[in-house]
Amino acid sequence: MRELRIHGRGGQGSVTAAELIATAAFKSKIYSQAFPAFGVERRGAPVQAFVRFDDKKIRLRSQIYEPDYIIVQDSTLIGDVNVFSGMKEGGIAIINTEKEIDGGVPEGVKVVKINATSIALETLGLPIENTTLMGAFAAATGEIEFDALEESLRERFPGALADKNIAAARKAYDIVKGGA
Amino acid sequence: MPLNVGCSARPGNARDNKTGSWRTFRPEFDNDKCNTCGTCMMICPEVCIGEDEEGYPDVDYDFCKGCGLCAEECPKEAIKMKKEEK
Amino acid sequence: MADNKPELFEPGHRACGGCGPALAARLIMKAAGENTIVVASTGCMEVFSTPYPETAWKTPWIHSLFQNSAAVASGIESSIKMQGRDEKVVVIAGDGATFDIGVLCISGAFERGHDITYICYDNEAYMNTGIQRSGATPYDASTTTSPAGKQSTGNSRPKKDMPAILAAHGSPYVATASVAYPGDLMKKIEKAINTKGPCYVQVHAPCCTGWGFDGSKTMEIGKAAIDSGLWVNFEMEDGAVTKAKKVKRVPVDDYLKAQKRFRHLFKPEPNPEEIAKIQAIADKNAEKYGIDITPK
Amino acid sequence: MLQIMEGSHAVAEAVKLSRPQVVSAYPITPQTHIVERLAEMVADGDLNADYICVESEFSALSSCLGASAAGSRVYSATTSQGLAFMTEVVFNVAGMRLPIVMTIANRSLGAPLSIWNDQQDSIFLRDSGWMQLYAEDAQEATDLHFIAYKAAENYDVLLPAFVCFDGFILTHTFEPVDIPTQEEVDAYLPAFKPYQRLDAKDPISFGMYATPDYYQEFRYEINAAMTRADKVLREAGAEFGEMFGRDYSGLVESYRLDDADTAIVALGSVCGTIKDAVDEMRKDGKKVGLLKLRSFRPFPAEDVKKALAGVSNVAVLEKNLNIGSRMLGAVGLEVKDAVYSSGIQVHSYVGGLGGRDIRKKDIKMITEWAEKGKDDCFFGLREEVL
Repeated sequence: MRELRIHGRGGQGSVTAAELIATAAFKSKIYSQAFPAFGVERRGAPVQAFVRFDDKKIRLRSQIYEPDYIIVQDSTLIGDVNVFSGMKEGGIAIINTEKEIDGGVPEGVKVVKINATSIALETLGLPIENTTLMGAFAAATGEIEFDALEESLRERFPGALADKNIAAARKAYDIVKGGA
Repeated sequence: MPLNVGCSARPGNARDNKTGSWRTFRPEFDNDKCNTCGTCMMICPEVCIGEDEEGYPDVDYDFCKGCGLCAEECPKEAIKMKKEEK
Repeated sequence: MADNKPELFEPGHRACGGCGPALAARLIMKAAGENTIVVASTGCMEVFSTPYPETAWKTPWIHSLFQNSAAVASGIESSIKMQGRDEKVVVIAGDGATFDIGVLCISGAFERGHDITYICYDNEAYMNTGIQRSGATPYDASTTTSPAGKQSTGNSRPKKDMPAILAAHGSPYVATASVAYPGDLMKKIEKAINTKGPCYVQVHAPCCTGWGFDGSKTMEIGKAAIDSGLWVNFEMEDGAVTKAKKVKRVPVDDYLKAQKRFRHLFKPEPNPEEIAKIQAIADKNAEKYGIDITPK
Repeated sequence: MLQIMEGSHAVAEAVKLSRPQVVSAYPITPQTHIVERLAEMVADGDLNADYICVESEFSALSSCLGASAAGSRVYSATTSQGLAFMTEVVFNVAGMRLPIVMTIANRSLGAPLSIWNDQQDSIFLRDSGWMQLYAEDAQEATDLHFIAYKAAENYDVLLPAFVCFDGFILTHTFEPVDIPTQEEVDAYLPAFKPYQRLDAKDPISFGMYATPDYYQEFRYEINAAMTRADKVLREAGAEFGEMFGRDYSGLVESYRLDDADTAIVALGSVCGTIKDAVDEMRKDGKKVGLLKLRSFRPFPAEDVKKALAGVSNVAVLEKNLNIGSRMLGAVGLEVKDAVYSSGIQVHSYVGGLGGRDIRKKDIKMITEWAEKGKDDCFFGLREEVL
C-alpha cells in the first residue's frame, strides 16, 4: 500500500485533489481511497487530505502518519506545518515552489519542485494549483496514468474548464517527466 | 382477540363502551312542548340524541351521560332532568 | 332540524358529561366529512376517545406524540400527494400542544405551506394532566400550576395570540370559533379545509371540570365569553381580519363569576382592581376587532 | 457497476434505488452530503420523491412517521444530537411498527460538542425497537439499505431500521463501490406494500393509547418481532447475496477466528483496520481474529457464542461508553452475556471516542491487554491532560 498526504489551505481544493487522484488511480485499475482530515477548518487555515493506493481492497481506516508521497500546495505552509512528518525513506515530496527548500527534508526523500502557481495562472488564469500538481504527481510517482487523470478531470469539470485544467496538468506532467 | 399491530383499531367501536351507566340524571322529553328545532340533537357531546319518525328527539340511553346540556339549551324548555332511579 | 351530515365521532367515548372538546370533535368531524385523515396530539381528547381497542373516530385517525401533530400531518400530506390521493389532512390538538410544546412543528409546517388544516380545541389549560396552566390560559385564571394564593391572583400572563402568530406565517385562512355557535364553527372548519395551504382554526371549548362549572352550562359559558369580549370569533384572510362577530357587550363579571377558576376574584372579598384589568383586556379586544354594536 | 465515489453519495444512490416516496431530513454534520445529494436528485427529477425540508430532526422523523402511516416508503438520515433530538419519535415509530429506514452517520454526543465519530448515538437507542445494522465500508453501507428496507417491511417484522456507518470515516471517504442498477434493485426490493395505512376508504385508528391491560402485550410483540427479525435479516441478506454476489446471510462475520486464542469484537469501519492489524499479528505468530457484528439489534447472541467458542480472551473494541456500568461498553455486555458461563474472558476496551483515530498499534495493544486479562479500560487515553 502506498499513501499520499496533501497539504494545503482551506479553499485551495486539497480535498478535490485527493478525490481526483483517487479517481484517476481507480481508472488506472488501482484500488484507492481518498479522505479529508475531518475538521472544521475555515478558508485559509492549513488543511490535509489523504489518498491510499493498493493492488487489493483497502480496509485500513486510520489517518496517514507515514506517507510515501506528499503534495504541498502552498510552500508558505512549510514552517507552519511539518509537512515532511513521518515520510518514508524513498518517498517523494511534490512542492509548489520555485525556491529552495531550507532544511527539514528527511533523508532519502526526493523533492520535486514545480511552480504550479505560475502554470495555473498562465493556463487557467487563476492561481488554483491543485490540478497542475496532479499532473506533477502523476509524472513523479507513476501511481496514476495521465489518461486516467484526464478522464477524471473531464468528468469533474465542464468542457472548456476541463480543457484548461487538463492543459495545466499536462504542462506540469511534461516538465516533471522532462526533468526526470 | 389478537393484538392489532401498532395499537390500531377499526373505527367506531367506542360503542362497546356504554356510557349510559354514568348517568345520575336523565333527560325526559316533552314532545308537546318540542318544536323539533334539533338543537338538542346538534349539541349533544355524546352524539346520542337522534330523531324518531316524527322528527322528535330520540335518546339512546345506552350512551347518555345525563349532562343536562340539552335541557339547558332547549329553547322550548321541553327537556327536564330527572334523578335516575336504579 | 337535525342536519344530514354523517356523524363521524361516535358515542361511547369517555369524556366528562357536557364536555366542550367532545362537542367540538363532533362538530369538526361533521364539517370535515368522511374524506378526512385526523391527526391528534396527546391530550384529553385523545385519551377520552381512543383507549385501545375502542375508538370513537370513524375516519382515519392517528396519534403519535404530544408536540408533533403538525409534522406528522406534513408527512401524511406529502405521502398522499405522492400517491395521488385527495384526502384532507386535519390536525385536532389541544391548546397545550398548540400554544406551547408544539410550536416548533407548527411553525415549520405552516412556513413550508403544507395543505393541512390545524384545529386547536382551546380549553385554556392542560386538562389531561390535571388543569395546569398553558400559554392559552387567560389572565388571572387559577390553575394547579398558577394557583391563586396569598401572593397570587392566578395566572400572571395574558393569553398568547396564536392566531396572529400563524397569520404572520402567511396562513391564507385563520379563524376563531366556539362550540357555543355550532353553525358558525362548522362553516369555518369547512372553509379552512377547502382553502389551499395551511389554515388554522382555534375553537373555544369550555371545560366544565377544569374551569369549574356544571356540564349543562357548556354552551352558556361559551356564549358568555363572547358576550364579555374575552373571546372574539373572527376570521383572518391573508393576514387581515375580515370578519368579527359583533356583540352587545356586558361587563366581564358575569362570565368570571360563573367559573370556579376565577372565584378568588370575588371571594372572600371582591378584587375590583384585578377585575378591572380583565375588563381592560376585553375592552382592548373589542377595540382591536371592532366587535361592539354601537347603539343607533 | 464499480464506481469510485464518496460514501455519502453511495448511500444516496442506494436510497434513490430504493424508491422512497417521501424523504424528510434536517441537515447535520456529518450526514449532510447524503441529504444534499438526495435533494439534488429530487430537484433534477432523478428521484420521484417529496423532499420535506423540515425545521428540525424532531419534525424530520415525525413527518416520516406520518408519511409511512399514510402508506409511503420513507427515508431519513441523521446523527448524534439530531438523533437524540428525535428520540421520542424514534421509540414511537417502532411502537407503531412503521418500517422506516434511517441512516445514522455515527457521531459522538455532546457535551462537549464534537462532530467526530464514535457510536454512542445509535448505541444509546438500543432499546428503542429499531434494528441496528453497522457497515464496515461504503459498499456494505450501500447494500445494507436494500436489506434494511426488505427486512423492515416484512410482515413478520414491521420494525424500523438504522443503517449505521461511521461519520467522516465512511461518509466523507472516496472509495470504489459497486452500485447496482435500478432493474436489479427493483427485482430485489419490490414496491412498498404497507401492512395497514391511513386511508379514508378503509379507516383505522392508529397509535391509540393502551391501559395497563394491554401495554405490556404491545411491548412483548415488539420484542417478538425483533426476535423474528434475526431470521428475516439473514434471509434478506442471503437473497441479496444470490442476486448481487455479496453475501450478507450472517449477522456476524468471522475473520481468521478459526484457531484464534484471542478475538477482537467490533462494529463498523474499525473492523477494516482490525483486519489489517490481525494479518500483521498473525505474521508475528499471534493467534488472533476478528468477530465483526453487522447487527447490534437484533443482537445475534447465538452466532457470537458459536464464533467465539474456541477462544480464551475477547477484547471488545467499544466506540461507546456505558457510563456507570461495571462493564465499560454496551457491546461488551451483550458479548459477555452471549458467552456466559463458558469461561471465556470478555473485556470492554473503550476508545476512538469523539473521533480519536484508531490505529493498528491500538488494536495490537488491546489484543495484548485481553491476553493478559487486563480489566475494562479506555485505550488511547491522554493521561497527561487528566
